[in-house]
Order: sequence, then C-alpha cells, then structure tokens
Amino acid sequence: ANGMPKQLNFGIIATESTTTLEDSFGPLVKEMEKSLGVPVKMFFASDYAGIIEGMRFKKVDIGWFGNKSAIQAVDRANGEVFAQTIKDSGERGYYSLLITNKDSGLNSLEDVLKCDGSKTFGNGDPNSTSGFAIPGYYVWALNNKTPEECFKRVVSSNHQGNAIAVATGKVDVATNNTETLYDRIPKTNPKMAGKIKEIWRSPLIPSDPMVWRKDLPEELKQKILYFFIQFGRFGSPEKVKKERDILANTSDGWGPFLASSDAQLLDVRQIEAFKKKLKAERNGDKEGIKKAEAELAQLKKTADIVGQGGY
Amino acid sequence: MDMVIDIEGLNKTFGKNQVLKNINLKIQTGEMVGLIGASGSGKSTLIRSIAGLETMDHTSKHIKIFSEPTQLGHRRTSSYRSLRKDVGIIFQQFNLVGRLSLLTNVLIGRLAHNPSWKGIFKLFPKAERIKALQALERVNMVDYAHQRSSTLSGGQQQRGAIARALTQEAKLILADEPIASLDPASSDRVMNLLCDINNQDGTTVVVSLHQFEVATTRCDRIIALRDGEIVYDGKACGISNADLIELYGVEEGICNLGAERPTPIMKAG
Amino acid sequence: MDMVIDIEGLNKTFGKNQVLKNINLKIQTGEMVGLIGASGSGKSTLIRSIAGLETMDHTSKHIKIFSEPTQLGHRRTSSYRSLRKDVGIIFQQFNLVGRLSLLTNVLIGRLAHNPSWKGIFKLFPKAERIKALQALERVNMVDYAHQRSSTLSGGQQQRGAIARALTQEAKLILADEPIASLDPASSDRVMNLLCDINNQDGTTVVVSLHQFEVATTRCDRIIALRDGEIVYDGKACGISNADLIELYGVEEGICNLGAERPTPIMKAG
Amino acid sequence: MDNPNLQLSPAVEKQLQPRWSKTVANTVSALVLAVLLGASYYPAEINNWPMLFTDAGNMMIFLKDFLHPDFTDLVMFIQKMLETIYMALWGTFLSVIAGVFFSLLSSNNVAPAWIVFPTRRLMDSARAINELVFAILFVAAVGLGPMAGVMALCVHNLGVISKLFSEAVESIDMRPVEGIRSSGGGYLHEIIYGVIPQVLPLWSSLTLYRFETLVRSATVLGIVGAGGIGFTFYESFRAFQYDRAATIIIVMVISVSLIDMLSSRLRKILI
Amino acid sequence: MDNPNLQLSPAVEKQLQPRWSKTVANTVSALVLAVLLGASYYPAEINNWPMLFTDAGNMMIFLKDFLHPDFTDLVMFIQKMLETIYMALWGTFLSVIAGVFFSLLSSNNVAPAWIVFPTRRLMDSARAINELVFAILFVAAVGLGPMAGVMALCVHNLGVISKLFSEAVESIDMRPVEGIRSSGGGYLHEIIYGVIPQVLPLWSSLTLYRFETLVRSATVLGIVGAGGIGFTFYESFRAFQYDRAATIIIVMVISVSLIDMLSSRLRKILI
Ligand SMILES: Nc1ncnc2c1ncn2[C@@H]1O[C@H](COP(=O)(O)OP(=O)(O)OP(=O)(O)O)[C@@H](O)[C@H]1O
Ligand SMILES: Nc1ncnc2c1ncn2[C@@H]1O[C@H](COP(=O)(O)OP(=O)(O)OP(=O)(O)O)[C@@H](O)[C@H]1O
Ligand SMILES: [Mg+2]
Ligand SMILES: [Mg+2]
Repeated sequence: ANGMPKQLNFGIIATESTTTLEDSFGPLVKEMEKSLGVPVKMFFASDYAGIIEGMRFKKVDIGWFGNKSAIQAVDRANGEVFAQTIKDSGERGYYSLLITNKDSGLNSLEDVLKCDGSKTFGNGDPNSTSGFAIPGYYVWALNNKTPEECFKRVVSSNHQGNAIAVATGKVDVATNNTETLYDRIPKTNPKMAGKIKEIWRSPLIPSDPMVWRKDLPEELKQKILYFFIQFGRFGSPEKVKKERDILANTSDGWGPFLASSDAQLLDVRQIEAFKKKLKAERNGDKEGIKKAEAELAQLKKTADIVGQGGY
Repeated sequence: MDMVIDIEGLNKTFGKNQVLKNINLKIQTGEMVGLIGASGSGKSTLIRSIAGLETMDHTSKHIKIFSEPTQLGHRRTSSYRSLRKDVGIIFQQFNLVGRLSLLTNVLIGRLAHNPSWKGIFKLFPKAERIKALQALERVNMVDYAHQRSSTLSGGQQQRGAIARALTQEAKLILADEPIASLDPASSDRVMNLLCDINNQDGTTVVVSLHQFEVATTRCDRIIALRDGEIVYDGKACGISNADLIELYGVEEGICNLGAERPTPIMKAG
Repeated sequence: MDMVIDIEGLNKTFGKNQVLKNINLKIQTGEMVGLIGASGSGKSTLIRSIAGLETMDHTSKHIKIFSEPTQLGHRRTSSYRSLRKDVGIIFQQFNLVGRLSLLTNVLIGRLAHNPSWKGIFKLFPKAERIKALQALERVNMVDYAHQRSSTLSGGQQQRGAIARALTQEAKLILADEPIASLDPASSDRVMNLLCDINNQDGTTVVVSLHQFEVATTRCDRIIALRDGEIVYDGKACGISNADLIELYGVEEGICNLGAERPTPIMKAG
Repeated sequence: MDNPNLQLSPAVEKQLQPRWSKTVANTVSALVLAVLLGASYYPAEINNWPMLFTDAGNMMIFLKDFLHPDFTDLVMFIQKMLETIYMALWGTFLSVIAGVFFSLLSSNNVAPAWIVFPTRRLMDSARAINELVFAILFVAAVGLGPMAGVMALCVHNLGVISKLFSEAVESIDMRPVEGIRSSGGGYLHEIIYGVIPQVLPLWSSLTLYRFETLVRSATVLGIVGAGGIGFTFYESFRAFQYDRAATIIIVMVISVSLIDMLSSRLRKILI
Repeated sequence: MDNPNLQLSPAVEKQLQPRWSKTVANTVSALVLAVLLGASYYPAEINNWPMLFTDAGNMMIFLKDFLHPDFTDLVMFIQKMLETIYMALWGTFLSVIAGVFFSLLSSNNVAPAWIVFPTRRLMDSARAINELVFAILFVAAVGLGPMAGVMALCVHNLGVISKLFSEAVESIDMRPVEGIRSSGGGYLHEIIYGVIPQVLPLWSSLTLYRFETLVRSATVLGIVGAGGIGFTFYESFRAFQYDRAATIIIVMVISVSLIDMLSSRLRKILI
C-alpha cells in the first residue's frame, strides 16, 4: 500500500440519526474529496462488524466509530484513532444515564441499589457503551452487584426500546444516554419524553472517534488529518461559516473535529478490563484475574503518559 | 312423467374447438340411456356439463335437472349445489382421493346423507360404514377396503368409483365408461348392478359406453354423439350398421370389424 | 431363436399382499402374446416388472430381456438402463406429461434415437417431428398434435400413449390395456397397428387385454393370470369356457355372459 | 340394503373391525405436540396473553403514529426500493440457477440417497449459517457494498430455494417420469420433460416469494453498507419517525402485492 | 415410415408449420429478464466479481478464525437453542392454525376471486410490514420478553405460511375435489377430503421449514429482549469471538439438519 489508492472508502455506522445519512454526510464528504483529490465513497452500515472486517482486509480506509467499536478497529483491523467529533454545542462527549418513569417513586441510584427484587430493569444492548458497559462498570461493578440479583426481571433492548418501555411503565428502570434522551426523543416523541426522568448520570464519555487504517500511505494520512483539523476552523470567515454549517448538518450536528489518538479509548478499555477481572474473580479463574490485572496495569501506565482520556 | 334431464341448446367450446353443438336432450325418470360415440366425440363433456362441472357457452339455453335449472346461459344457478347430492357420477378417470383409503372414498358418497359436521370430523356412524362396505362387496372390492386408493389397480379403482356412486343413493346416475378398465366378469357384474338400480329403485341411469353390444343389450335408449352433435337418439334396435360406420367415422376399419367379430347389432336388430 | 423375455421365479409383494407368485415365463422374438386375467390379478404389475419399473422380491431369481439380465434377485442390473430404449411401454394410465403438448409427448419416444444433448435442448430435427406426426396420424390423432395432453379426452390420451410407443421403434412392446378407453373402430385400428408391427417389423408384442375375444383373435399365444399365478399359457384356441369361469372367478356372472353375448372362444376353438 | 344390520357377510364383518394402528399413531403425535406446547407455555410467556386484550389500548396508541404518513421523501423511497430490487434480482437469479441444480440433487425421487443426504446437509448449512457470516466473508473479498450483499443473500437464498424446490419435486406425480424413462429417455430427459413441467408453476411462485423476501431483507444489506429500502426503514423506525416509516411501509406493501399478483398471473399462464 | 419425407399427408403438413406464439412469448420473457439483469449489473456492482477470485485469500483468512470452535459454553448455547425453540414452537403453531384458514381463502381454486384478492393483500401486508413494527406493537401490549417476540414472529409467519400453503393448494389435482363435489359433499368436505390429503405432505414440510426459520430468527427476538440463540450468536459475532460463534453455528447447523431430517421422515409417512 505505498501508492495512493484510487478511491477512499469511508465507513459510517448508521446510528440513531434524524436525517437521511446520505444527505447528512454528503456535503462533508464532497469537501473531503475536493481537498484530498481522490473520490471518497461512503458506506452506511447498520453495524460496525462489516466496517471493521472490511478495514481488516483493506476494503475500508476511514471509519466513524463509537468508542467501543473503535477498540475493535484498533486491535483487530489495524486502525488508529486520528480525530474526535464534538457536538456543535462544543460538548466533548456525552453521559450514560439511568432513567425511570416520572411516577415510579424511584429518585436516586440508592433507591435502585436497594435491590429488593421487586423491580424490572431494561438493560442496554451488550455492545452499547453507554447502554451497557458504562452502567455495568459504574453502577454495578463498582457497587459489587449485578442487575440479575437486583431485579425481578432483566430484559435488554436498545435505547429507544428502553425509553418506550420506561415511558409506558413496562420496566421500572432502564439505561439510556443524554443524546437519546435529550436530543432525539424530545424531537420525535415529546409526549413520551415528558414521562421519563433521569436518576443517575455517568462521568463524561468522550464523543465518537474517527479511525483510519494505520497502513495508509503517509502522504495520504497527512492530507486526511489536515482536512479534518482545518475544516470549519481555518480560512476566511465565510469559508468557516460555510463549513460550520456543513458540520452542523452532519449526523446529529457536529462542531469542528479535534485531533485525537488511541488514547481516547483508554477509559472504555479500563472499564472493559475491570469487567473482565470481576468476571474472572467470580469464576475463580486465577489466570484470568492475573491477565486482567496486568492489562489494567498496562493501561494505567499508558494513561500516566498520555493522560486519562487522551487529552 | 317427470323430466330428469332437460337440456336445450347446449354449446360448449374449449378454445377454438366447439366440442358440443346445440345439444337438445330430454331424459325421463327411470330411463336407462346409453351414450355412445367415437373417442373425442364429447361424451365426457356432455356428462360433465349435466353434472354442472363444466359451464356452458353463453350461447346456450339451459340445463334443467329434476325440472330445476342448474345452468341458464353462461351462469350456474343456486340450485346447482343442492341438487348435486341426487346426481351420482362415475368419472372416466375415477376421481378418487389417492391418499385416502378406499373405504373413506366410498364413505364420501354418504356425506350428503349425514349432518355436515359429522363429515367434517370424519365421524361416520356404523350403519354408514356397513352401507359403504356392502357397496364395495357388490363390486367385489370389500377386501381392499383399507388399502390406499392410489395403490389399487386400474380396474379396482374403477370399481371403487362405482361403489362410491352407489352408496350415494342418487336419483340420477351418470356413468362415464364405467366398465372400460374391467374384465368381462366384472363388467357384467357392474352392468347388472346398474340395471338393477334402474329396474328396482327406479334410478335414472345415463351410461357412456364404448362396447356398443353392451349398450344395445343393456339400454332401452341409445344416444349417439358424433363430433359433438347428437346423430342418433332412439331405441337400441334402431341402429343400423351404416349408422355405426358413420358414427365412428371410419371406412376401412369397419369392414375389418364386421369380418373378424360377430356384429351384435344385427342380433339386437 | 432369441429369447426376448425370460423370467424365472418372479415374486412381487406389496406390504403383506403377494401380487405375483413364482412367475416363469419365456417369450421369443416375434411373438404376439395376449395377457388376460381378472382385474387385480397382477397384469400391470407383471408388465411393470418386465419393464424394470418394479423391483422383484429378493426371493426371485431373474428377469432377462434380450438375454441380458435386468434384475437379479432384488437388484436391478446396470443393463436395465441401456435396454429401456428397446422396450416400448403403453401404460394403463397413459403416463403422458400433462403440461406438454401431445406432439412433445410423442417426440419423447424419439429421445433415445438422437444425441442426448439435442433432447435436452428440446431440439428435434424435422424428420423426427414428421415421424412423430405420422405416428399420430396412424392413431388418428394428428389434428390434436399441439393440444396440451392433459386436456385430451381419455381415449385421445390413450392413443397419444400408443403413438409415443410406436415412434420409439422398440424391439419389444408391452401394452397394458391399450384399447380400454377406445371406441370399437379406434380399438380395431390400434390392434391392427400392433399386429402390423408384429408381422412386418418382427416386433415382439405383449398386450394385456380385458376383451378376450380380441385377445384370442389377435394373439398367437395367451397367458392368463389368476391371483398372481399363471394359470394358462398356450395357444389361443386352447382356452375352454370352463377355464374362463375359473379365470375370472365367478359363478353367476359367466352364465349371463354366455347367454347375452356370443362367446368368441367357441368360435376360435 | 334397507336394514343393513340384518345379516352381514363375513368379509364385511372383517373390514368393520376398528383399525387401531392409525388411531394410535395420530393420538401419539397429537400428544407429543400438546406436551411440547405445554412445556413451552411458561418459558415462552404465552400466559401473558390476557394483556393482548387488556392493554390493546397501548397498541392503538402506537399504531396511531403510523396513521399520518409523510410523503415528502416518497420519490427517494421508491428509488431505494429500486436499489433493493436490483440487488434482490441478482441474488435471486444466481441462487435460482444453482438452486435448480441442488434441489434436484436433494430430491429423493430424483437422486439416489447417497447424493441426497450430503446435498441436503450442505443446503441446511447454507440456511443455518447466519447470513452475516456470509456477508462479512464476501466483504473480505469484494469490500463493502451491494456485491457483498448480493452474494451473501445468494448463498443463504440458495439454501432456502433448494429446500423449497426439492419439496416441490418430491410431491410430483411420478407416472409421467416413468413414461419418459421407459421410452429410453436419459436421466436429464426425465428431469427436463418429466419433472420440470410439473414443478414449474410452483417453482416460479416460490422464486417470486424468495425475490420478495430478498427485497425486504435489511440485516445483510445493512451490515455490508449496501443500503436499500429495508435499511432506510430501520433508520426511520429507530429514529421514531413513524410518519416516514409509514410511507416506507406503504411502498413495501405495494411492491410485495405487485410481486404477488405477478406470481399469480405467471402461475395462471404456466398451469 | 422408411423415408418419412416422401409424401406427407396434408394433416401432417399442417401440424408441421412452426408455432410462433409460444416461441415469441418465450423470447420476450427471456429478453425482459436479460434487460432487467443487465440494467442491475452496475448498480448491484456485479462487475466486482473478479475480486471473488483475486481476493479469495481474504475469505480464507476470515474463515480460518472459525476453525477452532470454543466449546466451553456449549451447554449454555444448547439451552439458548431450546429457549428459541420454545418461542418458535408457539409462533409456528399459532400461525399455522391461522395460516390453514387464510391460505384456503387465498387459493384461487378453492375460494372465489372476491375473497382471494383481499385475503392475499392482507397476507402480503403481514409479510411486507417489517417485523420490528409488530415487535414494538406487541411490546406496547405485553411488555418486553418472549411473548412479544412470539406474537411478532407469528404475525409475520402467518403472511409467509398463507402464501406458501396457498401455492401448494393451487397446485393440487382438482379431479378428486370434483369427485367429492359431485357426491354431494359440502364446501368443507371438499377441503377436508379433497384438498388437505393432497397438500398435507407439502404443508408439513413447509411448516417445518418455517419453524426452522423462526428458530434462526434473531432480529425480532433481539429487539424485544427475548434472547435466544440468534441473539447470542450476534453477541459473539459482533464481539469478534469467532471461536464461540463457530460453536453456535455448529449447534444451529445440527438443529436445522435434524429438523430437515424430521421433515423428510414425516413426508415419507404422509405420502
Ligand atoms: N403400489 C401398490 N401397493 C400396494 N398394492 C398394490 C400396488 N400396486 C398394485 N397393488 C395391488 O396388486 C394387485 C395387482 O395389481 P395390478 O395393477 O397388477 O392388477 P391388474 O391385473 O393390472 O388389474 P387391472 O385389470 O384392474 O388393471 C392389486 O390387488 C393391487 O391392489
Ligand atoms: N379442458 C379441455 N380443453 C381443451 N379441449 C378439451 C378439454 N376437455 C376436452 N377437450 C376436447 O373436447 C373433445 C371432447 O372430449 P371428451 O372428453 O368429451 O370426449 P369423449 O367423448 O369423452 O372421448 P373418450 O371416449 O376418448 O373419453 C376432445 O376433442 C377433447 O380434446
Ligand atoms: Mg370421455
Ligand atoms: Mg392393470
């Protein structure tokens, strides 16, 4: 892979967006083509598995991922985080939530952690960072409990499913995140939004990373990085305004990208490693514990160098 | 006397091929009618039309069964369904249900005599099963009652179909070549049966036959079809050898036929 | 002289019902053999066994066609496939392909005479189509060449099946009740055809028949089956009336039969 | 015949005996089914059924959101539908070509048992292995996009088509095939003249049914980034844009109905 | 018969004329198909096919990961499989019960056209409307869990079963039905004695095929949180635990094969 590729393949994971993805990403990608001088082809996939394996086999060059899937892209598909998206409001991330129905009588995490076995819990998709991993770590692992022993029933769904279930009283507590609860649902279903309240909020989760294939030609990588960093920042106010408008209309509404690195994933990696350790402890798997501890130590060392969260 | 079959101006066309041409036919209660004609002359189509299984062309007038119209022009009337139980049919191709046992096939002839829900749940009273078995006995098939009908030999299937029509105890029986696949003894048995129900029960019988010696000896009245037209309708003894030559539409064959086998027509005449 | 059919110790059982019992049979080139027997006596099963469409019980010895074994005990041999093109069959139930035209059905009889790929792509040379049409003409069916065979009348289908077997130009023809659904003139035409190919081309013909007057006038040799056993095998003239009574297994029927129609056996005897 | 009970011949008496074997077999199968259903009653939570009525109001509320379809993007949806049809067309075409072959090899009345068994197992695997595995497999070779989707759909569809086609083959009337066999026709002739004409009407409806299923397919096309109407539906549905989702549903219902009507028409011509 | 060309009778001459109508119809349909496939060639990116060979190595690398199944959780997978079977059993059972009814109503040879048309359109909708809509619909009524999944599967399956069953009904031999009709049997008798015995073998295989599909189903059961083997597969697959995924695939292939063998066996009994 030393020559410039004839075409750049850009994999985009279709998250819960409000506009058509092609319309949303089209202008940004057009600018990218202009700047790079190579055609950029967008692929909108409903799941990251295809994009990551595509990247592994050099069929995908750049991808937009969530934190957790980015780990896979880095570890499995020889990817590298090079930029981070931020919200057009300037927020650098979002928060994982626990929600209940306004009339549920539950008001805080303590109420949930009573664990009287009378309530039902809507857990997130096991692959979701904010819906499953973050609460799994901060709510359950750190408090040494599991949802299964706390609740009468645990079901799992995506954020929307859980929101509906809470709003209609089909489950008592469920996981969610700030983006879904405060941006999407009020727009699409204000009535339902009014029935839901937040009872717990996680630490900041860094917003989504952009990943490229590490073995792209150096020259191309420089061009890509330059494009992402300057876009919406450099140049005349008119140009910046135009580019900011484009960004604001991309996905859920973005601001200019930040430079980032694999270090952005450290938080989530730590959570995952901690979960592994817990699981190993529960199973009495000594080797597993040792491995997880070693991984945690390694992560800690990296974090000491690059800073927690990679900033 | 009551009119069992009353057909006026029956035309039937398949594609471009007019198979029945302006058929007018009246048959009275208790008649035993033989239907003869060359292969392809329209015998089966006529029988199927009487039974309401083919609809006439719209140029046709009517078909009445027991004085009730079953088809007017192109349309079937509502009485067509209610009359069916009084019309028993022995099909040329038997039309048995292959995957059911012979006995069940014969019991189908009893469906109309029982409350409909009993048939739906396949509940047949013992008396009905006896009736069906006795019908099978009459055609010498009682030993095969529980064999699946698709595995029966040709003649056995034909006798099964006859048994089904007999158990139906219909007032009119339309039999389409009921002895085609039968050996002489079985044929005789079956023709005796048909004559019996005609004589004793007064059932009207229309039977299509290729063996015209059987037709002429067994039937009071012969109807001959040629290319979809009725070319003879009258007493059995009225048919001449010349009629027959015309009927089967052959010149060379018939001499041969006359020479090599006795011509029963002469005898009957 | 060559042996066309050579059967030793053929047994065939369906379920618990032994349908053929220790059949031993030798038929030589050029013979015209009539197979008679009551309905259910095993005629069709015998014909199907000779054709290799039924496998014998493992208690059986062998079936040889043209001196080559096609079945040894329970096993079909490999020569069974290669011999089939020389054995033409007219099935009791015609076995035409309903959705294909009559002509195509007849052309199927020519498949073995052409390179196999031509048949696969449905390419039949003009000469073949002419042959097929001429065969149809011989059974008086040429006008129906392009009609779908499922819409033909019973007798028309039967004649189609006969035309298919004729075009095959086989060395052995097995005909299972080939005239059951035919009117007298057509029957005669078909029997003439079979006699012709037997006399002129030396084709061996085995034909099962219910009309024993036809069997006795047309065939040199009669084989009579009763309940799966060969009860008579010899000249046509050798059958007595008593034989017949025994054959069809009836007491009452046969008198009736004797009285009401001429008994051709007497004449032949 | 008037009083049939009077004197029965021994032959009739014999056949009147009840036949247990069949009754017993039927009862046993009914019992097995009942036990299985009973055992699954609580695990499958069928005991919740009263809620279907008590909480039917919720369903109404949910459905009401679909009552106001938003037609602004109709043209785009139709275009997406056409995109999906392109892919489904190729997926179906390729799998039918192969399916004819494999279905004949997996029909007991056409192929010998030692071929049928392995072919059937192979086709079982084509169905049982999740389509996503095939999707990613082809992504590895041809990259993201429609081609990978077409190939994945094709392999899975091959498994289904072979199964359905071979069920059709196994239910044909064997007499015409015997007719061809005994006329000296070869194996392929038996198939072409005896089998295919009989199954053609059913095969063509089944093909159109599978085509319709592929047009509806979303998961595979989604994961390989090939888009299509199913994917667009997901997008809208997951974003709770039920008004748009309703429009897509209308487009899909119309397409499926058209395909079904085409299949009826085709059938009528072929029968 | 030696030189058939010598003198042909006029009747033979007449039938020798080529028949254009059929040839033309065949050519036209082949052309339409060719044009459709051609038009879809580039949109469906079939032109990428050489990559299937040049990059076949990638496929091998990908498949290699599946070569070392990890059996540690086998018991759990089998249990998940059973869970799915519970749900599929009820889903199939309910939809077959209703499907028999609707399929008869949508068969042209059994029901009048004015009933067939609306019933078919209704069943088309049951198939065309995405299963997720039904899933959420039933979540609204009975909450998350197996029951909502069973109901959603059932409604969708009803659409498919009705279609497949009615195709089977439309391909029966009508002569036995005529036999029953002319014996005075009522409409239901025609169905029970004439139609059902003919379609039973095909119906039972089709039912088992659909059962198998439901067992494999994942999307619906996933969204309603009902779990099952399909969902477990997704989890492993998306976590790139191909060793576990391979084990699940083995479990699924075996189950599907068993169901298929059961269907062959059943067929043999019923034929
Ligand atoms: N597949 C089968 N399964 C069970 N029994 C069968 C099967 N085929 C034939 N039989 C039985 O074998 C016996 C002989 O049948 P076969 O068809 O050979 O009689 P046939 O002499 O040709 O009679 P027909 O003159 O009525 O055609 C019959 O009693 C029939 O019921
Ligand atoms: N469904 C059909 N479509 C087209 N033509 C048909 C159809 N049914 C019958 N025919 C034609 O109608 C004519 C009369 O057929 P029919 O079956 O009434 O003859 P038939 O007198 O019963 O003959 P057979 O003695 O051979 O049974 C035949 O030429 C036949 O080809
Ligand atoms: Mg007829
Ligand atoms: Mg026979």
